[in-house]
Amino acid sequence: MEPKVWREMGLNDEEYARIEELMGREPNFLEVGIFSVMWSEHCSYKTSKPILKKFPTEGPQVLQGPGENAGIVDIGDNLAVVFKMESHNHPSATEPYQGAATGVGGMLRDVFTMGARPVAVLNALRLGPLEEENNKFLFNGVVSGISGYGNSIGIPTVGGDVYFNSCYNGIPLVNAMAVGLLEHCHIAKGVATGVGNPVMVVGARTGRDGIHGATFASIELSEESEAKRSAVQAGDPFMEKLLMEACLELIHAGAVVGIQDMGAAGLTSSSSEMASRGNSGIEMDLSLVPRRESGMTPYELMLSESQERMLIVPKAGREKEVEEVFARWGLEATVVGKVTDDGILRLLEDGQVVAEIPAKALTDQAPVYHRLSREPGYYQELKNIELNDLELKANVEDVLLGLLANPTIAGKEWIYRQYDHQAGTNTMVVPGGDAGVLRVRGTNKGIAMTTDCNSRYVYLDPYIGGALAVVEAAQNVACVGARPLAVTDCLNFGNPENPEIFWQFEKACAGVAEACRVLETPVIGGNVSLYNETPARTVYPTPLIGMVGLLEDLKHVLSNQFHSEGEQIYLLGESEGELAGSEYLALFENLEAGALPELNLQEIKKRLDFLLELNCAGLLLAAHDVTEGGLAVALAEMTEKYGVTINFDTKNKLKTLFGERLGRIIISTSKDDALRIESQAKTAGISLHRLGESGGDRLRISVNQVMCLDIPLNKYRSVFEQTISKIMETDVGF
Amino acid sequence: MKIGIIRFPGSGEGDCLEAWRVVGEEPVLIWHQETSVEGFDLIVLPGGFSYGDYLRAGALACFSPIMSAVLRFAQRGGLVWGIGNGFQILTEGGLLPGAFLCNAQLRFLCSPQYLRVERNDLAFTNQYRTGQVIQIPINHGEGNYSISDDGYRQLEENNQIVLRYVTPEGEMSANGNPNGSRANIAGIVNREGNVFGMMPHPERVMEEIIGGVDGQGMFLSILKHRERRTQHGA
Amino acid sequence: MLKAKVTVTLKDSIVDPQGSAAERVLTSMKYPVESIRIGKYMEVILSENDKVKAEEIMHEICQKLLANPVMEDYSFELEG
Amino acid sequence: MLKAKVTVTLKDSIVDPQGSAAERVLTSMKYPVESIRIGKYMEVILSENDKVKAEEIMHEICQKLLANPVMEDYSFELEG
Ligand SMILES: Nc1ncnc2c1ncn2[C@@H]1O[C@H](COP(=O)(O)OP(=O)(O)O)[C@@H](O)[C@H]1O
Ligand SMILES: [Mg+2]
Repeated sequence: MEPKVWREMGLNDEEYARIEELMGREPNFLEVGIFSVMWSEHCSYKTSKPILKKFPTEGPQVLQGPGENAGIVDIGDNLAVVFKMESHNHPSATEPYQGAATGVGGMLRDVFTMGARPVAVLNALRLGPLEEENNKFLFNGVVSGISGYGNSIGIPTVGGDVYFNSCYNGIPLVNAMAVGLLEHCHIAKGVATGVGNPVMVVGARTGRDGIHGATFASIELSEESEAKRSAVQAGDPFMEKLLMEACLELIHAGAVVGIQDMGAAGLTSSSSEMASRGNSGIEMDLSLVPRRESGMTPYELMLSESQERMLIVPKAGREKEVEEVFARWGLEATVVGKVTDDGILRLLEDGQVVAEIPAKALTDQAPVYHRLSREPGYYQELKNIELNDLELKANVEDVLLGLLANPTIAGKEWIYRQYDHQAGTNTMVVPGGDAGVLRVRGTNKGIAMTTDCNSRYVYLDPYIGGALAVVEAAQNVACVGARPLAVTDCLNFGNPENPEIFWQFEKACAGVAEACRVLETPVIGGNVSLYNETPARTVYPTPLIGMVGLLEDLKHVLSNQFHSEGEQIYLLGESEGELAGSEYLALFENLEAGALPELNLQEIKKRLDFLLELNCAGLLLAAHDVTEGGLAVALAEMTEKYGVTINFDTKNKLKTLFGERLGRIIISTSKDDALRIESQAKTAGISLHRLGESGGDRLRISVNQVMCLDIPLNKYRSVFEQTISKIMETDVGF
Repeated sequence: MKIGIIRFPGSGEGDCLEAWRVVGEEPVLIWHQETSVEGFDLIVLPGGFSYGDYLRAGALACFSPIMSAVLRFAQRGGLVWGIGNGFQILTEGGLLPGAFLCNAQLRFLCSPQYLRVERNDLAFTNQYRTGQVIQIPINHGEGNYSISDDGYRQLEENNQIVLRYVTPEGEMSANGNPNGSRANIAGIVNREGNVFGMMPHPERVMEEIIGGVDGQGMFLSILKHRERRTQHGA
Repeated sequence: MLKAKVTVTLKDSIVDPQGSAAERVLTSMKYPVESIRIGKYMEVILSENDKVKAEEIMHEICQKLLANPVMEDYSFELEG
Repeated sequence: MLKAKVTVTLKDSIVDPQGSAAERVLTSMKYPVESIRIGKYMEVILSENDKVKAEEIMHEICQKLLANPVMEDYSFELEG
């Protein structure tokens, strides 16, 4: 075979040599194609594997850790939550609507393939600044795509996050997370076992869409990928809904031995992974695969990424039942092969063998790379930039209004009013809260969920920033009254073959791992997206964290708004933040630099436990974490209905009002409970500051008893609430 | 009360089912391939995305076998209630006048919405006051109600407009209109008063913990209506 | 086998939110656009070879399903 | 003033869920329908009388706005 062939498919010469060795012969074109997708970064994790090993993945709550289509966590009452996050960055860069839509579709399949009914979707978006038309176009398309897919399938989108930064110019990140619920007895897995059991393709027909999408997702975006545009696939949420109902019905009927969705690398990855997990082989006759287009070759059939398809191994003898269930939902189910005992993925066309590959060679014997790692020059340089002498650039009111009008901080209603966030009538905290909360029907419990990552922090200090992404997720979950349970991640980085990028990756993951360990939230699944770069730039390292938490008692759900006059307002944690990596610094000094405050995970853990303890005792009225924009912004966010009067005693006004430092939470309580909270904090050794009280219709902040801000609610709330909408509703519209 | 909820492929019948349970009823789900709705006191066409809302929202569902039965049921005076997508099916199927276009802003909208109850003499609204402003969320991409001038005149003349989008103060202005619907129409009834369609989703505001109880009035109205009918021996 | 090319347009009396939006975008970009109306275009392949019958069938499915007579007009052409 | 009649169709390899759904409904009603593909039809009125210029403009706005080149093809006819 010509080297050109495998090189074009994305394999290097050593990899090809390894394939020959594993096969014991020269592979044919189809076989090389199959190896190339299975050994792509997207499917094989060849670069990230050694790093991911360091994540804590165990805990008493974990029923299924990484390795399956999605992880599972126990929530008691014989129920479990299933969740997973995944990227659809590259497809979304080319076709934002379909890219985002099919991202949601793929996530949902990963969840119902485990036997769970999806109950919620979240989305994490990273885009270039909205001043640029192309970013507006991408933002608009991505949000419409998520809305279009999620809404029509009837699953609420209850949360997410979004940041705008020029590091994402032309390289949008679109990560979707899906969450499902199941009874323990219904857990299904992606395994093919039981020699002679049939293998069935169900759902949509196979077409030529997205061929080489998996490799496509792992190479840098360049002129070249422009030409591969047809590699984008389109979704059909209606079909997905039917597929979901049919699959769940079948799994619950006990007819299924193994089931897996066809995601990246469609039939190739689903069949080889199922065979490998089951220590079996699979034999399929590709001429039996139902198709949408004529003249498709085995290569195209194996590599197609047509959406809304699943591979099912039912119990032998129950094929008819499978067909009937699918027919009732208007879907096709076709036997295309069987499970064998020889560990080989054997493909036939009209009875002729066209490929024979040991399944394990595809899944377990992919090369593993220990990439070079080097600290980038920018790291020390930016860290050492002195920020302590900076003084407030403008008056407090102008700074606050400026920050609130920054799309990263401004309210996100323009996004989530396009998402059905109430389908299923279980949503107790809708988007706009610190985390989405759903009640769990039939119990008195709720589940909370969030996605988080400030990539500027990660850029400035990958270790601390990685840990902070987990901290932010945990504090968001805790702020709605839920105990953090577990994490799924989506690791978005640049080209790992660049040692400086690999250094970011390694350090950020170490930070994530450490935070997960201390906060007792094991990583139960995730996804890696590398090569997020163009010749012009690389994204900031963005290890997105999706977290789910458990609310033991629905009546303890907490809001991030003051709901009455006279609530006593306190701050848990340090009253001064730092300017390093802050929105203030970026906006008013045009600088993304500084040394992040030192990480104190143990202290933060203690604080979050304390918060949950107070809440369980019924002592809290509201809670909100302090993130971008610092304390002044956090207070502004909490005052939709009631104003506040606040005083800070501090030496540094700028750092106190606008400095950032994660792990801090604003809480409120009634007058009656205030003293109790103060004394409990003292006993527990938790730092607690009284800030002031709610009431009136103004935001009034003084520093050392000198008034520095006194502004009516409607003045700044309208800025907060309308900024994004104003930007997006001018001439995008169509 | 014997309530049937039609289940089309793609529809979100579950929310409606749970809403009825809140007021103590246990409806029956009717698969769209069935051909009879005999013996029911009320047929609900639920919200959601029947057939993915493809082609035009509600259009494909009209051809499900069950719809002929629903039509006959309505013609004989049976109560039919279409919510969201159900309303779209009723207009597509000719049970109610008018048609739906995509929202004026071209975007899907999920948000709380103020409505004014224009009539309370109906089976569906007797628990509200005329002129009462209630808050019920909308959730649609094609909720822009359109009707010819003639058609509109007839709606007015026959007093068929039941719900209108309004501002929190109850004003029927452009401000209160989320989707461009003609004359802020959010819900209408047929002349006979037994077929009711509305775009907002009362089934989503049945419990305080998920955002309010303003939707209960509709469900309780229907139960009240049924109770009165039974008392009068109908 | 016959192919029908169908166009479905909104009746003149009905405002077209999509068309108006496209129009606004294009005029703001200084294109000499007076108005845009957006409808649908469909290609239907019929397993029917008789043109007369096919025409009848197409009228039927256009009236029943492909267009909504309350707000839309349709027209089609048959091709061998 | 010129009128452009634009048809926008999905590229062959792209799934058309709308078309397939309509197709399934019609076949279940026993209409002799083999397949349906649904695209867009637009009428654009241009305040431009030069056909050559109009053609250029139409190509530009089709590529930029009216069609999505990643997934769709377009064609148009100009009428006086
Ligand atoms: N892409 C999105 N999709 C849905 N909801 C979102 C999205 N982005 C933000 N939100 C909602 O807005 C809230 C505030 O967003 P953000 O400012 O990022 O909050 P936080 O700093 O608490 O994570 C989120 O908690 C979420 O509920
Ligand atoms: Mg928060």
